[in-house]
Amino acid sequence: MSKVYSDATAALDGLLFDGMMIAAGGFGLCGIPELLIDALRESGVKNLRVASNNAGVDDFGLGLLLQSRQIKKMSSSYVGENAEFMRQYLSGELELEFNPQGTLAERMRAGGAGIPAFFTATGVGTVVAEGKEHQDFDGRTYILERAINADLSIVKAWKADESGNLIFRKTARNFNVPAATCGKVCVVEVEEIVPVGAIPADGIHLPGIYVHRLITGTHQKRIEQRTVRAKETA
Amino acid sequence: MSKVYSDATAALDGLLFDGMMIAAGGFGLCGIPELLIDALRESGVKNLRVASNNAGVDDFGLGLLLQSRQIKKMSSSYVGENAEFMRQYLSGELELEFNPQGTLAERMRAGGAGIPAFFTATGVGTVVAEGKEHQDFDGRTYILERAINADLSIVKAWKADESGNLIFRKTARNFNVPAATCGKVCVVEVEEIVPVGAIPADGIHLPGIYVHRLITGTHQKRIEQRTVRAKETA
Amino acid sequence: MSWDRNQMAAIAAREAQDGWYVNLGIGIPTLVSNHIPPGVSVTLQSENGMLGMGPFPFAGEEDADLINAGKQTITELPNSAYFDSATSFAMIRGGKINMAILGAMEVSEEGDLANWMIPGKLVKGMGGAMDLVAGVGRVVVVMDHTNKAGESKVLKRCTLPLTGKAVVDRVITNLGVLDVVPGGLKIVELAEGVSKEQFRSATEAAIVD
Amino acid sequence: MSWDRNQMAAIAAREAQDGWYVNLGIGIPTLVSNHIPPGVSVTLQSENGMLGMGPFPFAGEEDADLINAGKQTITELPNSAYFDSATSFAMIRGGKINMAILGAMEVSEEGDLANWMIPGKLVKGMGGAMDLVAGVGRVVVVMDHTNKAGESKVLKRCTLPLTGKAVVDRVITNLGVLDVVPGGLKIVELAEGVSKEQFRSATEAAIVD
Repeated sequence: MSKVYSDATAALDGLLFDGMMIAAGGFGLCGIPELLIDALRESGVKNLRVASNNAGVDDFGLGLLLQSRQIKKMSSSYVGENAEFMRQYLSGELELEFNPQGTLAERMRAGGAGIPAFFTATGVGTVVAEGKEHQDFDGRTYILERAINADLSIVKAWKADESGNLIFRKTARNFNVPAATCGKVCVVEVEEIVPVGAIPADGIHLPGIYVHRLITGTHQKRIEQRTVRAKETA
Repeated sequence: MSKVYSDATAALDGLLFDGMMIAAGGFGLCGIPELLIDALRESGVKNLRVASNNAGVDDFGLGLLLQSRQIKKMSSSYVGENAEFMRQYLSGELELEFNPQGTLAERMRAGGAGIPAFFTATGVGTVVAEGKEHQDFDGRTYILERAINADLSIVKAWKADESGNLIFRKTARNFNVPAATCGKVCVVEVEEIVPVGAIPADGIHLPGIYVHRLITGTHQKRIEQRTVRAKETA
Repeated sequence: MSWDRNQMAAIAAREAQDGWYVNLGIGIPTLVSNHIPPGVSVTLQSENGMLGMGPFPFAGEEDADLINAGKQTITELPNSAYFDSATSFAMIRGGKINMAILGAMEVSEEGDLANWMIPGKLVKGMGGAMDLVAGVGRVVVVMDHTNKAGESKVLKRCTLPLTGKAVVDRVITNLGVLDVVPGGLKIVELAEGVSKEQFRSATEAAIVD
Repeated sequence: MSWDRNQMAAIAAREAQDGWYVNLGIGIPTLVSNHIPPGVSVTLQSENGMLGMGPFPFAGEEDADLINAGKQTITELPNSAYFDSATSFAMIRGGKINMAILGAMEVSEEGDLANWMIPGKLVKGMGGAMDLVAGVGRVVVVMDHTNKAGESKVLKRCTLPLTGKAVVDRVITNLGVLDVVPGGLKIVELAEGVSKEQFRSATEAAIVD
């Protein structure tokens, strides 16, 4: 039973339905599942609820699904780079659930780990805590946060072997790991698929058990803020 | 500020007190912090509470601290290999808190992750659930489990760089990662200390931020059950 | 007149579907890996932190750093991956393992399982069994139908401390195969030479048709 | 008559102790890394999944896979380690980071911090700020003492939505350094040429001696 599909559209075949919940990896434009996002746009699937730390920029990443009005609700921690997002949100077209970044990551991890809810001190005394169960442990107050369970996880890794074992590259790992674990089905795009055995068993970042479908393709890998330093001359 | 100490006794200096709580890595005799356990025995520290999946065997690993009656309470999932353990427990000399293995690992991870408590379905309807808060989420019943926070973590890794970045080898990783995270101070023994930069940044299993003190030394690495298969002849 | 250990393991092995991730308990369940049908690729999880568990090593090639959950020396396979215990049980609790095949002391007609403790006698601990039965998609029990005294281990209600409540999907014994269904247990298959009457008389639990 | 951005960063840099792991926010806090005293080795965490954050790359050496929490291209150091976001915030929430140095819109005399939202105006999100202030051992705020209208940003009570309640340990502004103590704020140091009277008049919060 091969996990490898020909392209993003083939890999999403049969998995999409209007109103579905999607967990997406990536931080800013780093490590985002760009091929799968493009295929989601082409599919026309509607009223998506998306858990993703960021919302892309206007013309790349999840911004494309905002542009096409395919997203109904975002659960994110920071959306400052996306003007269209702000416009849709402020006009009431888009629902937004702000999560502290660590709470968002942990909610995804909890969803993947069979933990329906956990307590955290993050957000206590802020709007984030409103309406949530509060409980004291050892003299400190915590709030109860619920797990995120998605219908589909979309993830970008660096390399995969054919059994789905993944490695990520540098800070492109980010939300891809927790997002991969919390979906009923997890579809992964990589820059290269290597034979089984090519990734050492001690070097695997996410085991293939989390990966149901796999594609490879050419990635743009856009840089959001190109910051450099001057080369000092000797 | 170097993290590297000359030996296990030096690395534990100033950290030990009677009645303290220790989280120990290892599964069976695989990946246990044997040098640190020996040093704990020599230190004579008493009334220890120890969270460790297993209790070693009579003459190796934590079994040595049972033999010397330095342990007052064990939090474990399986102690079947240790006759002295059973004797002390059945005679009432030793307190025992049985944890499902995954609950024990998650309690340690939670302690290290600033999560004081989490819900799990593991153990619902069993003795493990007695006295614990029950709550339903989406129609299923879960129990609330508390984090483990230790005064000291003792951990065995394969290699460390001088900044404390760790890699483990094969199934010797086991509880060493969650145990390392839940202690106020974490002391690690490795087979080899390598220069900073020798472990690729994408290949680190546990970053040095979790490691406060580091030693190297010769490990016995005993095998508990030597199982082999016959070599088929051609 | 009844299945032996290897036959029970072979019956259990038929449960496995191509591409599944499976956790095998100690005892007869361990034998299941020898009977996986050709064309069915199964990845074995060892809950101490490994996917892709291989067979025992050749003598002289044992590695102290490579053991299974039964603390036996094993080997790795090309698709193997290692991870820590928190990750391993996140996987188990999170329902990523398709099936667990476990031994048992007792099973009840409601799918309760007891396989970790005999009060006052054995104090070993539940290990990962409670996590497995709570988290894994399909739980199959393989055990002898009766104890040494000839008493049924397939009960109306378990007498021993439970590992999990209403967690067992299927029971494979030396006498046959039972599914846990509403109202009791349903016979799926009888071992060669075992009659329905023999089977019922060896079973305390309610059998529904 | 008051500190500039680099002077504030230099004052903040004195907070760092040898061997510490530190998270720096966007803006003036980012400049702190240029002022760490010699002999003090500090490892910078970037909450998107990195310890051992290095400086910006040379032109032409930017790597799309290597950015900081402000989405800027950066470099790695010999001691760098990468990890995922759940692990990164486990580290933050679990108190493993010794200090966070953050910018702010408002700070209250009880150590409340507001730095993420202006209702109806800015909808960017809190990012990792709420996690940092809740989890990190020592929280130092670096900001201008007053806003563009000359109104104090060091308040009796924050007017903006909070990032955290009673989370700030020290405030470094262009006018001086304040510690959050029982009953209010205590002056630790005044910028050159700033009198206690000037400082008090620029501060709405209660100052205790």
